[in-house]
Amino acid sequence: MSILVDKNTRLLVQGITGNEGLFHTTQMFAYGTNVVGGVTPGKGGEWVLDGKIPVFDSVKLAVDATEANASIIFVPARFAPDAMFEAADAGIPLIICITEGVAVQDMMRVRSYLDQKKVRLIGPNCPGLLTPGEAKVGIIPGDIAIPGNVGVVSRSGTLTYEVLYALKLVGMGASTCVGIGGDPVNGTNFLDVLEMFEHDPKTEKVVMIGEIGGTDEEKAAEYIASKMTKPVAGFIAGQTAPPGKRMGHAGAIIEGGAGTAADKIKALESAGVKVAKHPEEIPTLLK
Amino acid sequence: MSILVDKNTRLLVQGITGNEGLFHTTQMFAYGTNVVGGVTPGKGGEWVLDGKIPVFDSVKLAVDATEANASIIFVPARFAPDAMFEAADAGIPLIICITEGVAVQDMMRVRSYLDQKKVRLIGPNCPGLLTPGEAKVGIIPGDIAIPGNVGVVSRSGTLTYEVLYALKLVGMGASTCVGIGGDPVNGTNFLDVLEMFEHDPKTEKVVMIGEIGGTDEEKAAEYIASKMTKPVAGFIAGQTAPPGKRMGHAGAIIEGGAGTAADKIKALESAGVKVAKHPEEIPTLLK
Amino acid sequence: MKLHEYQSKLIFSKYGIPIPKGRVAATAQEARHIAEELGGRIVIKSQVLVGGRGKAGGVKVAKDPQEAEQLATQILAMEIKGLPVRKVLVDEAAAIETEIYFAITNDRAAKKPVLMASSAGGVDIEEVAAKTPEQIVKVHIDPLLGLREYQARDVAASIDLPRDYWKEFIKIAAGLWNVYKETDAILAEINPLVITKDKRLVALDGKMMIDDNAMFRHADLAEMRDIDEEAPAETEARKYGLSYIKLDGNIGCMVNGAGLAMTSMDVIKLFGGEPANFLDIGGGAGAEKVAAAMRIILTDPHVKAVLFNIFGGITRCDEVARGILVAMDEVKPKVPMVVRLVGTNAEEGRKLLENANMITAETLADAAKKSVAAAQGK
Amino acid sequence: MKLHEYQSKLIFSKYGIPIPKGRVAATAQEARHIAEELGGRIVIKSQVLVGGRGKAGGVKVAKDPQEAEQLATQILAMEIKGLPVRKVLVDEAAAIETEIYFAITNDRAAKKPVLMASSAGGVDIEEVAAKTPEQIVKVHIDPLLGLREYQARDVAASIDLPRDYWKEFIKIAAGLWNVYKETDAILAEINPLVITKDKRLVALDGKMMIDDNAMFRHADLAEMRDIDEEAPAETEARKYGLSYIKLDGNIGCMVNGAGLAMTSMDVIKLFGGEPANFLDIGGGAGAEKVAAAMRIILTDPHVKAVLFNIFGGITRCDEVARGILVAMDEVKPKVPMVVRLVGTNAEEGRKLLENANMITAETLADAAKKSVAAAQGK
Repeated sequence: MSILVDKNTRLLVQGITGNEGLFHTTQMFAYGTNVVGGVTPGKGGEWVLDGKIPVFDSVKLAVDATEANASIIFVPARFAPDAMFEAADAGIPLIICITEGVAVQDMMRVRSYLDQKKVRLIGPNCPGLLTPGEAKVGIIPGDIAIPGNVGVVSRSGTLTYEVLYALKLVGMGASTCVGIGGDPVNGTNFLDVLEMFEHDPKTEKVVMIGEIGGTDEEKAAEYIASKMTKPVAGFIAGQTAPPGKRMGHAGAIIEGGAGTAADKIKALESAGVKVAKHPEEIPTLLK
Repeated sequence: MSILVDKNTRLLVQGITGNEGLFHTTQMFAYGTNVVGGVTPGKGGEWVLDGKIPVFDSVKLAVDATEANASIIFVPARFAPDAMFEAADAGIPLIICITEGVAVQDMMRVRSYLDQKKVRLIGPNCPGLLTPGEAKVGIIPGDIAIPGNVGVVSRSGTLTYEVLYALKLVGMGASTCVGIGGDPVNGTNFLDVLEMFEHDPKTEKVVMIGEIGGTDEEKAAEYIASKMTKPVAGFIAGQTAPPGKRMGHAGAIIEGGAGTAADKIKALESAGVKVAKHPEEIPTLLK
Repeated sequence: MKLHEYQSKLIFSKYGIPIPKGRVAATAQEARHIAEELGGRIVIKSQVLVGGRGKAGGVKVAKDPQEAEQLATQILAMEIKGLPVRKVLVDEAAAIETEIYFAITNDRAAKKPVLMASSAGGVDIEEVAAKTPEQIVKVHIDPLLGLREYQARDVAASIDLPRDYWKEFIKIAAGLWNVYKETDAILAEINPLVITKDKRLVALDGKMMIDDNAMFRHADLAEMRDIDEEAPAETEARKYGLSYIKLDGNIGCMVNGAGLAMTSMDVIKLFGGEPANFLDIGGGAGAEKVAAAMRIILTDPHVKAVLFNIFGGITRCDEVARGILVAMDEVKPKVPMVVRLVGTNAEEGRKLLENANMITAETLADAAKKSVAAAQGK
Repeated sequence: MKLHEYQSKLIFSKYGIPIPKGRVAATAQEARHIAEELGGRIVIKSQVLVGGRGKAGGVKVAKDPQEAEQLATQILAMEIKGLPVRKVLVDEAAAIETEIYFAITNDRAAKKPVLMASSAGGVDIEEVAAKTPEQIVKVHIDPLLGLREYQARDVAASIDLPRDYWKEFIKIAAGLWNVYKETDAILAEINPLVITKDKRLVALDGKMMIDDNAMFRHADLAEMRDIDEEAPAETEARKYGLSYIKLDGNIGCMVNGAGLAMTSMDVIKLFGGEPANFLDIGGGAGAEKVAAAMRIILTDPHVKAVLFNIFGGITRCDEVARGILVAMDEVKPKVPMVVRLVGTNAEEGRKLLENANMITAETLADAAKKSVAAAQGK
C-alpha cells in the first residue's frame, strides 16, 4: 500500500518529446514506473525510448489506446494550463504538473475547473511523487529514497530530496513522498495528503516540510491536532528570510500577520509536531 | 401534493418595485401565494402592498431575513442573468425567471453555473408555475385553473392558458402547471417535469404542450415510451409555420432534419401520446 | 440579425482570421476600381442575406477589371430569392487546394456552444451532414472556460489537416471563438476555409448571425443592420418590439405569445382558412404597441379579415382593447374583425369594444371559424 | 512586477476608472508646466516603488505653479527607503469628502480572486485590518465567471456608500476587475478611492503588481518595468531567469530550489554565519546560467565565502559543475568556495570539480559549518 501512485499506476507523459520530458521519462521508466505512453501534439505515431513508449497527438487518443490513469506534465508554463484542461477532459483522475512558472490567474481557473470535475492535481511547480520500489512519477531522484513506513509531504522540491536522503542515510524508508509544490495556487495541499497518510496502513510516521507564506501549514496543524493519530515531524524553511516584497496593503489584509516561519513552527509545535532546526535532524526526531 | 411549489413555498420577488413585478406580486399575493419579500437594489427598507411585503437591497439580505426558498425574477433582460447568479449564490434552490429576451450566451453561462450549484431554474421567458389553490408563482392568471389531477407542462405562455382554461370549462383541474419557457437555452425541460409528474401522487394524467424547434419533445417522447405509466395528451404548435430563418448550414447540421411539428407529433404518437388537432380538444383526449 | 459576407469577413479580420484582399462596391465602376487595385483574377460576389447565391448566378470570376465591371453590372441588376442585389464584394480570386467547413454555433440540446469542422467543406456541406455525418467533427465548448487550444488542435487532427497547418488553424479557431463570444453571435461560420495552392489558410466566405437579444451591448453591430434587406413591415414591427412575419394567406392575425400565435394560425388552417401573417405582440403590450401591430397587419392588401386572439396574463386585455380602438380610429379598417379576449382584465376589455362593431368569439375554435367565414365574405 | 502610481492610474483610466487630471514629470520645470496647465491646487507625488511615500515627505500640495516647481525640486532630490526619486506625478488636488479602500487581489487560501473594500480607506487601512477587520468587506470572485454586478452592489451597500454613488461604484468595480484580469495583476489597488466635495468618485492613488509568470502575454506591460528601481544585480539575475535577493551577510549562496535556498540560509545562520544573498538557480539550470549566478554573487564586495548547495533532480550536478568551472575561469574568484553536490549526476559533477581547489562537503550541516569557517578566514 501507499498513496496516490503504485505499481498499478498507468502513467502518461505530456510533453514527452521535450528535453525535460524525455530525460525524466527515461529516469521514471528505468525506475520501473509503468509509463504507458506520451503526448506531444504533432508527433503522434512516433515512439521514444527505443520504441518502448508510443507518442500520441492528444491525451484523449493516448487514453483510448493505453487506459492511462495518471498523467504527468512537462510542458512549458504557458501551455501547462491547457495541458491540465486536456488531461481532465480526457478523464484522467490524477494529474501531476511539474512545470514551474504557471501564471496564477491561469491556476485559479484550472483549479476551479478541476474541482468541478473531481480531478486530483499535484503541483504545479512540484517534484512529483515517489513510492519507493513501486513508482517514480516526477523528478525526485530514485536512488535517494528506499521503501519504508515514513510518509513525506513537502512544498519544496530539492529540500524534499534532502529529507529523503537523510532518512535513507540512517536506513529509514518512505511509503510515499508527495511534493505538493510551492505555488500560491496549486492542486493538492498539506491537509489532503496528511489525511491520505492517516488512512494509509503502510504509513506509520509522517514528515511535513513547509515554508514561509500562506496559511496551509497552520491549517495542517489544526488537522494534526484534532484528527491525526500518527506521529509527525516537520521543518519550516525560511526562518532567516527577509520579509517578502509586500503586496501593498492588500497582502497585509489578506494574510494578516500570518505566514512567518515563527508562526508556523509555533502552530505545528502546539499540534504536537516535532519541528527540526535543520532538515538533517529529522530522522532523529522520528525515532 | 404537487410539484415544485405549494403552500410551503416562501417566495421572493426580484424586481418587485418594477411595473410588472409589482402588478404580478399583487396578483400572486391575492391568490394566496406566500410572498415573503422582494428585492430591488437601492430600495431596501421600503415596503410594498400597503406594508405587507418588505423590500431588500440584495437577495442575500432577503434570504437572511425571510428564509425564502424560491425566487421569481421580473427584472429587465439585460439584468436577468445577474439576478439569477445572485439568487443562486444566495442559496435559493428554485429560481423562476419570467423575463423575456435574455441573450442566449448569457443563458449558457447561467445554466452552466446553476448546474454546478444544483439550482433548479424554470424559464426564462416563461409564465411560471401554478399549483391551483396553493400557490401561483408567475403570471398565469389564477382564475383560469382549478385544483385537480392533471399535470400540465408547456413551452408556451398564453397557449398554456388556453389549455388550463379549456380544462376548467369542462370541470377538470390541474395538480401543477409548469411553463418551462420557449427559449433555446433554458433551465428545466420537458423531461425533468414529466419525471416529477410521474412521481407525484397527486398527478394522474399529464398534458404536454410543445412547439416547433429543438428536440426536447422528441426526448420527452422517448421518456414517455420507456418510463411513464400515466397517460399523456399533447399538442404541438407551429404545424403551419413557415420554415424559420435558417442559420446557414450550421443549423441544418446541428438540428438535422428534426424539429418540425410533423416530426414531433410522430414521435409523441409513437410513444402513445394522444396529440390534439387544436388545444381545445385536449380535455376530450384526457377522458 | 444576419450580417453580410463582407461585414462578417471584416469582423473575422479584426480577430486575426486571414481573409482575401478585397472591398465592397455599390456600383460597377467602383467594382472596376477595386479590381484594378487588386490586380489578377477577381471574384464578384453579390451581397444578399440569403443562401444559394452561387447557384443563382450571383458569384462570378473575372479575369480583368473590364470583365469585373461587366459582371458587377450584371450582378447588381439581379434579384436573388426576391432580394435585390445592392452591393457586391470584389475579392482577389484564390487558387484553392482544399475546402474546409468551420463554424461555431449554439447547440440548444447541449446548452453549449459547439465548434464544427469538416474537410468536406464548400456548398455541399449539408449533403455531407445528411449522408456521412461522421465527416463532420463536433466539439462542445465550456461556456465559462471558452475554447481551449487543445480542442482546436484535436479538431485539426480529426479532419486530417496536414500538421504544417495546425498552428495557423489553432489561431483561426481562437479568433473565431472570440468573434462568436464578443459579438454575441449565434452563428460564426467560415465556409469554405481554404488551403490555397500557395499554402495559406484563408477564410473565403463568412456568415454571421447576431443574437438580437444581445444588441444592447453591441451598438457598433446594430449599425451594421441592412434594413434594405428586410420587408418594410418587418422593420416597422421591430421598431415596436413586435415579431411579425408576412405569409401568403388572407386572414391577418394579432396574438399575444409566439406559441398561441402559431396555434391560432394552425387552427385557422384547420378550419379551412389561410393566415396572412404571424404576429406576436409579446408579453405586457400596451395600447401603442397594439395600434402599431394593427397598422402593420392592414398594410398587407391581401388581408380580408383580422383575428385578434388575446389571452391575458402579463398582457392586460383592457390595454389591448384600447390599442385596437386607437388604431381603428386612425386606420379606419374596411375588413371585418373577429376578437377574442380571455384572461387578465378580459371583462374590461370586452366592455371597451362593445360599441366597436366587431365580431366576438368565446373559444379559439369559434374565433377561427368566424374569421374564416368573414374572410370568405360570409 | 510593480508598477508606479502613474502607470497604474493610466491603466485604470483606460478601463473607465476616473482618475485626477495630471501627468508625470522628470524635472521640476516640467512639473511647473503641468501645474500651469492644470491650474488650481496641485499635488506633487514622488514615484518610487515603495510604500510610505507620504510619511517620508514624498507627497506635497502646492498652491500654484511656482510652489509646484519648488516642491518638485525638493522631492526629485529625495531618496525614499534607499530609492532615489526620479519622477513625480503632478495631479490636480482633490477636495476630499470620504476615503474608500478598494482592491482586487489573490486569496491563496481560497484559490480565488478577492475584492476588498472599506469605508475606512487611506494610509491607515492596515491598522483597520488589524484592529477592526469587520470594517473591511471581502467578496470572493469566481475565476471562471468573473465579478458579477450584484457583488459590486453588495459591496457598495456593505461599506455604507450612499446610494447615489452605487451606479458609478459598480462601474469602477467592473473596471477594476477588468484591469485585474486583463493585465494578469496579482494586485490592483485603489487607495484611496475618494468621494470629492463636488460628489464624484475618483481613484486618487493606484498600486498594481503584475504576475511575472504571465508576462509572456503582456509585452506592453513588460515595457513599463522601471529597471532604475531595481538593484542592478537583480536586473541581471532576472535576465538569466535567476531569483536573487541581496542580503547583509558575507556568505554567498547558490542553491537550486527556493526552499533549499532558504534552508541553506537558515542553516548558515544556525551555525553562526550570515548569508549574503538568496539565490535560486531554479530547476534544470545549465552551465551558462550557473556561471551568471556566480558572477552576480561575486559582484557583492562583502562576500567572503561562497556556498554551492546543489541537490540534483531536474538540475544535473555535472551541468552545474561545468558552469562553476566556466565562471571560475572568467572571474577568478579570490574567496574560498564550499561545494556540495548530491543527486542526479552528482558523481560526474564531483569528478569535474576534483582539480578546482574547492572545499567539498557531504551534508548540508557540514557544508554550512565549512562555509562559516571559511568566511571567518579559518
